[in-house]
Amino acid sequence: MSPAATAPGSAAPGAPGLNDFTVQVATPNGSGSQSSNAVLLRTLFQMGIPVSGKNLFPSNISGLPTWYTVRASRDGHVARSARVDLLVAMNPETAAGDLAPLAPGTPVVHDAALPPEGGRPALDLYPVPFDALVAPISGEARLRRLLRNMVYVGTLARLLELELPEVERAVARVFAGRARAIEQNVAAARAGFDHAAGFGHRPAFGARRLDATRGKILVDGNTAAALGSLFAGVTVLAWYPITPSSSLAEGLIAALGRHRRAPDGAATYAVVQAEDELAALGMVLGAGWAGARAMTATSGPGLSLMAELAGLGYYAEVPAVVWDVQRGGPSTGLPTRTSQGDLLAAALLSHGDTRHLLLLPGSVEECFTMAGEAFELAERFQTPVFVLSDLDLGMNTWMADPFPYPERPLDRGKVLDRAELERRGGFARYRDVDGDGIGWRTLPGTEHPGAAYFTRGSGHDERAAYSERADDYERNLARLARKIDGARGALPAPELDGDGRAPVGILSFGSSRPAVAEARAQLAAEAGIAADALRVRGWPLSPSVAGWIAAHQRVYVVEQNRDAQLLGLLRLDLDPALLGRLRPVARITGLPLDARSISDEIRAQEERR
Amino acid sequence: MSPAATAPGSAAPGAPGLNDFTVQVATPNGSGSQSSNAVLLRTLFQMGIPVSGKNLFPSNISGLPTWYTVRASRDGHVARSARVDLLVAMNPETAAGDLAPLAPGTPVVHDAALPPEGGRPALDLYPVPFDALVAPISGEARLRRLLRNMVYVGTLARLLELELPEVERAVARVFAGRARAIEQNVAAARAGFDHAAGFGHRPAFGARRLDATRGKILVDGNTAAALGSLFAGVTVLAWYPITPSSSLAEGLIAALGRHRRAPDGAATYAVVQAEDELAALGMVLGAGWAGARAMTATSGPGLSLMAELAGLGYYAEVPAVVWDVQRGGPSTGLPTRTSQGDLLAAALLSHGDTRHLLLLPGSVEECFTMAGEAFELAERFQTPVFVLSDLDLGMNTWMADPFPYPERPLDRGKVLDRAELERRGGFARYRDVDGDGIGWRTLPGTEHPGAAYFTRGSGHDERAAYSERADDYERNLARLARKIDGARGALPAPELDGDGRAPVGILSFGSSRPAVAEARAQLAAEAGIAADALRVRGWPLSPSVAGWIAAHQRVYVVEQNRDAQLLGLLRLDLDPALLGRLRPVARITGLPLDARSISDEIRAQEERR
Amino acid sequence: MTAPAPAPASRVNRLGLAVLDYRGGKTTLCAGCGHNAISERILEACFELGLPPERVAKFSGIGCSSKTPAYFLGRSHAFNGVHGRMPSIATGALLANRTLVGVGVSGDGDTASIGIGQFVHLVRRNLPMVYVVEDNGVYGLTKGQGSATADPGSTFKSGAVADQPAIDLCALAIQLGASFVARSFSGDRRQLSALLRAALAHRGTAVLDVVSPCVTFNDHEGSTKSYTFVKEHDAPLQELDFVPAAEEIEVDHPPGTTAEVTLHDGSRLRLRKLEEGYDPGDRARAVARLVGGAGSGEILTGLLFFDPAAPTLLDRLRLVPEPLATLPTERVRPPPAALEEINRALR
Amino acid sequence: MTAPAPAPASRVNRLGLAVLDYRGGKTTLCAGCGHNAISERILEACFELGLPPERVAKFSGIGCSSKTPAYFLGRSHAFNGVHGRMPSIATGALLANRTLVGVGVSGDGDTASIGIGQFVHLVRRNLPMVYVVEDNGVYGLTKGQGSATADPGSTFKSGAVADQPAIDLCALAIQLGASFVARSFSGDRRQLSALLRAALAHRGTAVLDVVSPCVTFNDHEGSTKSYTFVKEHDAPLQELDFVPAAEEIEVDHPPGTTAEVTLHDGSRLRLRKLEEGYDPGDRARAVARLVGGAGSGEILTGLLFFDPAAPTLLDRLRLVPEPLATLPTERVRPPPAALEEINRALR
Ligand SMILES: Cc1ncc(C[n+]2csc(CCOP(=O)(O)OP(=O)(O)O)c2C)c(N)n1
Ligand SMILES: Cc1ncc(C[n+]2csc(CCOP(=O)(O)OP(=O)(O)O)c2C)c(N)n1
Ligand code: SF4
Ligand code: SF4
Ligand SMILES: [Mg+2]
Ligand SMILES: [Mg+2]
Repeated sequence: MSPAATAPGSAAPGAPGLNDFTVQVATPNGSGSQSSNAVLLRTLFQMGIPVSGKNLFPSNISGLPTWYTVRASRDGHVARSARVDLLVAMNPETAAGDLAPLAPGTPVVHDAALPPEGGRPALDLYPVPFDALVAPISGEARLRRLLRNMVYVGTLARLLELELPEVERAVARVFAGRARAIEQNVAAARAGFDHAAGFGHRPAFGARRLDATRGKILVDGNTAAALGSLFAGVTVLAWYPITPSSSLAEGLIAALGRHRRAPDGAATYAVVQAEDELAALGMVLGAGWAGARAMTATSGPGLSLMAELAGLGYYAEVPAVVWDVQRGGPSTGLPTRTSQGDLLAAALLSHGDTRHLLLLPGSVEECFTMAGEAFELAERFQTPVFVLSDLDLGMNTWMADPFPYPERPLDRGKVLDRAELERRGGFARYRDVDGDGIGWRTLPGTEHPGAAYFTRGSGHDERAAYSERADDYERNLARLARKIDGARGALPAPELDGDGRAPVGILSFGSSRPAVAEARAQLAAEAGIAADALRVRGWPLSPSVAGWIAAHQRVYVVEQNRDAQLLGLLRLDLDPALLGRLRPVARITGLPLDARSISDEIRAQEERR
Repeated sequence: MSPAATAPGSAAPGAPGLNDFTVQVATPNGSGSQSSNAVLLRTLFQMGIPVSGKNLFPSNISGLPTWYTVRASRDGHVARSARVDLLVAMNPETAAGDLAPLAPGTPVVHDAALPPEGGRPALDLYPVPFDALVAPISGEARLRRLLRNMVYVGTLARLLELELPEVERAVARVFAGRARAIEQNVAAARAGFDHAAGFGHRPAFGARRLDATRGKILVDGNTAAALGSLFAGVTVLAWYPITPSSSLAEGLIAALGRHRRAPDGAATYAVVQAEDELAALGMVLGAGWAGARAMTATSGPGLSLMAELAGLGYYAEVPAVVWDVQRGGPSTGLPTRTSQGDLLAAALLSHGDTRHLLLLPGSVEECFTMAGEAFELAERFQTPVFVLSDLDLGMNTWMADPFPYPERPLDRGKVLDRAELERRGGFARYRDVDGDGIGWRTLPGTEHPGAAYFTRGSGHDERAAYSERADDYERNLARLARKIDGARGALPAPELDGDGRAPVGILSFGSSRPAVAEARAQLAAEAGIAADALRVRGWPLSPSVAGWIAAHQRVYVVEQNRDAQLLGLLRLDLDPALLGRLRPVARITGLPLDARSISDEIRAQEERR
Repeated sequence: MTAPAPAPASRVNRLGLAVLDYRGGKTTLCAGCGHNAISERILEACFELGLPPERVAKFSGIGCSSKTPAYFLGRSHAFNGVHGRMPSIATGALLANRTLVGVGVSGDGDTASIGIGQFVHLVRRNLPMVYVVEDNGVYGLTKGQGSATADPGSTFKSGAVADQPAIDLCALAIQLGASFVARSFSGDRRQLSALLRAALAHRGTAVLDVVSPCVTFNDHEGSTKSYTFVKEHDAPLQELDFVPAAEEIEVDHPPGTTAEVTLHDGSRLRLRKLEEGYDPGDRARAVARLVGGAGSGEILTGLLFFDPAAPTLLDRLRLVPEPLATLPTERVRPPPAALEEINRALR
Repeated sequence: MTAPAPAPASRVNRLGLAVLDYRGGKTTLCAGCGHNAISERILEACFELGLPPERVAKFSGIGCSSKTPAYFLGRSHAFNGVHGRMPSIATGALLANRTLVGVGVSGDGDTASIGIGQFVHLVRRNLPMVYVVEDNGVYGLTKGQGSATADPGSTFKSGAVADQPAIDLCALAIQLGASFVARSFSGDRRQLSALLRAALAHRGTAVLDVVSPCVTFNDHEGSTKSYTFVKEHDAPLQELDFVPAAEEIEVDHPPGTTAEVTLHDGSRLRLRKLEEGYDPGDRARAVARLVGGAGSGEILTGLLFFDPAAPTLLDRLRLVPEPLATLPTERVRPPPAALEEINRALR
């Protein structure tokens, strides 16, 4: 079995070259290859070469097949590459399938004790006696099993001309502070490196120091989101574990513990592991109502469970931030695979005429910044905001610019305190005094006899009193629609690429970003097709989207789901006259999107015209 | 306060006439006017005059204002009429508001002890000394309070020339079997009738026997749905009470108790009042999986709570029938008001790429027949089917044709029994052997060693084995899409009206049906606008919808929600070239749709062109 | 005697507020509904304790019971959530602002059916708040379906007979580690008042299961939640007096039969034992007494269990004393140096 | 001695089936996970009892534990639902076909957190099925977060310490009216086998809370759910022998210390009492014993409570004996005359 199975682009054209190759490591889950792969990634990064790492792991704790892909790209392409230029075959169970799709001559590092079976087109084999090499390093069997993985890092260092000192520096980073582990892992890497000296030949591609990662950091989107939330002043986190969102919550808990406790241990935040996702969102709504910056993180099944309370948040107008780190659906689906399948569900979450604000980060940088924007929007528009990340963005390791310190103080939205209430002589919670559909609110505990109002998910009038009157009901619903519509301009504007003059446009969102960028390069280089790109970063749509579509004859809407959900949102929103230009490029395999599947599809469609 | 408040059409044109008038009765909730209004409705019905009754009740058990509207229409229009041609003002709390919108000269029956306040344009007042009239009938205060309501029925009989013997027959029907109650209520009606003899004049309109209700029945949609389910052989009902769906479940429980228990009490059905809606749908899925015809009934908040399990049903391919009797949303919304606000939520219910089959009944007859169709479709397509009724359809009283006995035996879909398994030598649960995307299933308990399969909401291959492979995943999702798409032709075809040649079309669904029919008549008669009509009865859309839209230049999409959700589904589904023709006529006030608001809006738009 | 005398509208409490300042909107419940009496007791208790109404936050789910926060304490903020999810909403709000006094009102349907999961976990967390269940054994607002607290054998208006074991919310709470559990009756003004005031003074979740007859759907002969039945089968464990922190009164009961429990703010609840040997400090025996008594028809009321020392959620989280909600930017956003260090570590 | 001897692959049961006919797919759990042992015990119990595998229906939620039905009884249908909702799915299926033998497997997260509401109501309904909780005090599949059954004071791998009262699912079930409640340990082959066989023979919900160490996330020093801790603190209430309906064996225990409970199908569970005075027929005392023992560290195992006479959901519904699922049209569709009468009444 290969992770890609019949995934798009597995017979991808192009050949590896200097600082342009993809290494795939196949291991059983839980065998400890995570650290080795991190070292591999870091080594390239430290050599100044753009890298990305994709971890394909099973929904299982130990034993099932796992693949890790390290891509080096002198051009800075960080999307998944469907090509495998070098395989490290550590998992006998998947070896046959891992080898099957390889092009003839592909270098394969494998356990000398388990030579790949015959019948395969000639591969470039590099047998390594892993057990023999780690035997001298440790007497402990469990440890030796882990160290085997560091051996292949050393072997690769030799084969791909990675700088050994950088490997050692990377080991020191990854095992920071654990001197004995550093020593043993360095020894293992050296053993692999030394053993590889005996091969007599090496692959036709490899690495050489560049200067393309200076000042950058390596981080995953969930950590970025956690840090963004920390610096946005989150005060309440209520969550329920679910892959692939757990590391967002756990990263935030760690960061809060480090940065938001006084020396005496007193915390300026509260974290609750709730009993389920309904409770998690209930807590967030309660906290948001009482004035806290409150958030939760979940994935598809949890999002579905939040449907009823999401509608309450919308209708009762309570700020809340919900991160949905998407995974393969429907239902439990593929819990450890990526997807963009929750877009429609999130935008419309709940019965009745409910609409939500969405933020759609496309990079780890945006995971950081949008964490802050989410709170600002939620409090400004007094409504739940859903941030749709995904497993690829959230759990894989990406190069990024360092996180910028937020410039502005927190904007807490329209909150009346005691003095202001005094001045105004009272207020009506749901009255549109400013023409933007957003009423003023008070926080419980405000010491003014006129501060209180009654919050409810049932019909109410401007003064928050219970009402079943048709006119109150209709007026309120219309105001809510106006309020949400008014957010179009406040949400982050689309990211544009290209000079805007190409006849073809590519419209996408979220983690499709790097694959779209690379696909554009492929289209230009291989087929002479110039394509502009627009990446939507929020919902409801920015007013600028329509104009951009109108300026392009054919717009390919790229997304990682089956039902072309972004195209669906565009259809719901745009002037029908524009819709004829839109063409779906929607596909979901569970694997992070690769450029080839996009460029192939667009090229085919363009050529069919 | 008036129920309509600023509802559409409150200043509606047109005057009442013979067999064409609307009586509104304003009472406090819980005061027992239900039976009187039923007698009033029945009396007209028995006189052969088309009628409809709309109950506007509060979300409260007793005391808050309630309005009941009885409409007589010689032309057979049964939508809510926004006109009030005669008011029975029994509720002092709302009297001022009830009187305010009345046209000068409108007849008002009121308590002689509570004359309407001055300053009003001259109304045609009919004071009735209710307390004095009921005093001789009963010594019991509580009973006398109830009997007051029957007095106004008698008064109306005189004023509107209803036949007193029919009133008495109606009383006998409504209080069937309770001789003393019949006697006292007849006495009360007579007292009101006799008192009215003294008025000396009567309104300019009234009733005269017709022959337009022969063979018809009077029933509400929830009862019809319950009976339809009974005759469709439902075996498991799991439910959780929620207005306005409770009477569907309770009606079914009563019917099952009467018709599906052996003389020894043994039941061929199981009913469970679940602990919540998640459990209700869980039970339905478990039962459907094990081969039962299982259903639940709920409303918006319950629908939202079912989101996660709905996705499980879709992905694991389990038959289930969910009735959503819609009420005003979002959130708790207006629990006792009608709406068509759950359309998008139901069609897309759950995260990931989930799509559901919808049935959209537009009459009580269809509530009966679609109850059966829902089971057939659920079992044939092995998927949850959502039937979207609403409060107006479900809880109000409608004239209908008698229910037809189902002709065909139950079709249980593709189920392999032991013998067939033997013959086939096994099966693969999710293999598309017939080209329709629908696999064969087995039921637990099938005595064959190859019968078992493993049902799960996570990734699986054709043999139902756990799989995370990209190819298995993509193939399975594609088959599911094909399967649901294949239902287009199997769902009930749209209902068409008109000769198909008009330039204008009106597209609608569900309980908008009578209002659309009446609006077409108004447009033709008052503005010379001929309009064809199409009523969608299922989702995904029938293939015929596109052609019909293409044949009309302007298509008004009429629906009872804020966000034009049917229009949204059309936008998601149709060729964009057709979408420019569609114009929303979407409005939600919580009141049943009236024709005037449609015809006014369409006329205005047509005239603006 | 400290049970509140019907407070004359003119009397003022230690804040100088009159009862009127604690009133809410006009009730829309049925006349005679037990829930209305409970609303009165709650507002009286807040008045008597001299709680600033602006410091109280009211929470509820969905049901007739859950509507009641609109009918008391009009000067307090309220969050009427969705069915069965009041506990989580209250938890969030009270974490956001720990200085609030949380008063939750729920029904037996709202708590024991759809909401049982959140109830269980709220109690385990011991979040400081008062949680009143207005328990009538039926779903009032949806017109009389049976609830999970209906006693087996009790008949519904439809004629159906409850046939499953009833959930005893008090026994459940005690077993789950609750710190304050009491049962009362909407019609027992004195007992309910004392318990409510003690509950408001308690630091931890105070569960009050108050039998509150539904006059419209469950007040008939054959129901074990009717006024008549409850009056006849009420078995109070203690006679209760609430003694505010400031007051001191003479002990006038014979020694040995009277116990006192001291609440967080120094106020005390004085218990004159009516059942020999019942000790509201013994968790295991309290549960056993309730479970053992199930089915006897007797309705044990009073303070069933009390543990003033149980750590609360606030203790465990070690929150700063100020409301999290309104901490200024500089207390919730770490300084630039912190981010620089983080960025460095990711380099 | 009727505890199963390791069944040789060749042995056949009364149906002529071998153990192999009761096996499932290869486990994908961690080597050494307690859940694997429980899978073995379940399939052995079904084999020993001679249950036709096609009559068994397996149910589970989500978690490592909930994956296990794929690893035993490959010839039985299975429904692996969503997180925490196994009880409702099982309820529906077993109502649709009452002739099935329902075996549910859940985890402590699946049951005590997200699923506690459905657990509570399943137990109240007393739906005939076996409900096994594979209880490891953590969320295994999501990598070691604490669950609601973690004992206060127990440490997690992260170093965090559980600090809320643990939910004792057995005490909870007994208090809620359960009819068969037992606790065991994945490593106690003999006890677990006897209990599983008795549970399968019981008519009603049989709750088995089986402590089942998670070797990856909760088997360290400091955890009260580690193999070492459980072995050291296991306090069995009885020594158990399961006696199949057909068999008759000599009583070889001194009188007075041995009791027998008879199960629905005539089989018996023989209890040799190890704790003086513990009576699994006394609901109130059983709860008190568990609640009183909480925090002592001791893990009480064995048959905690048993009431063979409690009416089940099937009794209450008075279902026909045949599966509802496959009744023919004429038994589920009333005749035309019935509809005519209905139409007439609406005229
Ligand atoms: C999700 C959801 N399901 C169902 C309902 C309908 N509903 C409203 S109140 C109620 C029951 C209330 O019973 P209880 O909590 O006992 O309150 P009571 O009216 O008896 O005071 C139900 C089922 C709802 N509002 N939301
Ligand atoms: C609605 C939902 N929320 C969260 C999850 C993620 N999840 C999967 S398994 C699990 C916990 C399982 O713990 P437990 O039941 O104790 O089983 P164990 O793995 O320990 O055997 C969680 C939270 C999910 N699948 N669905
Ligand atoms: S229906 Fe019952 S619970 Fe509801 S207000 Fe009336 S008496 Fe109270
Ligand atoms: S993680 Fe724990 S519970 Fe899951 S399989 Fe491994 S040992 Fe078992
Ligand atoms: Mg109730
Ligand atoms: Mg667990």
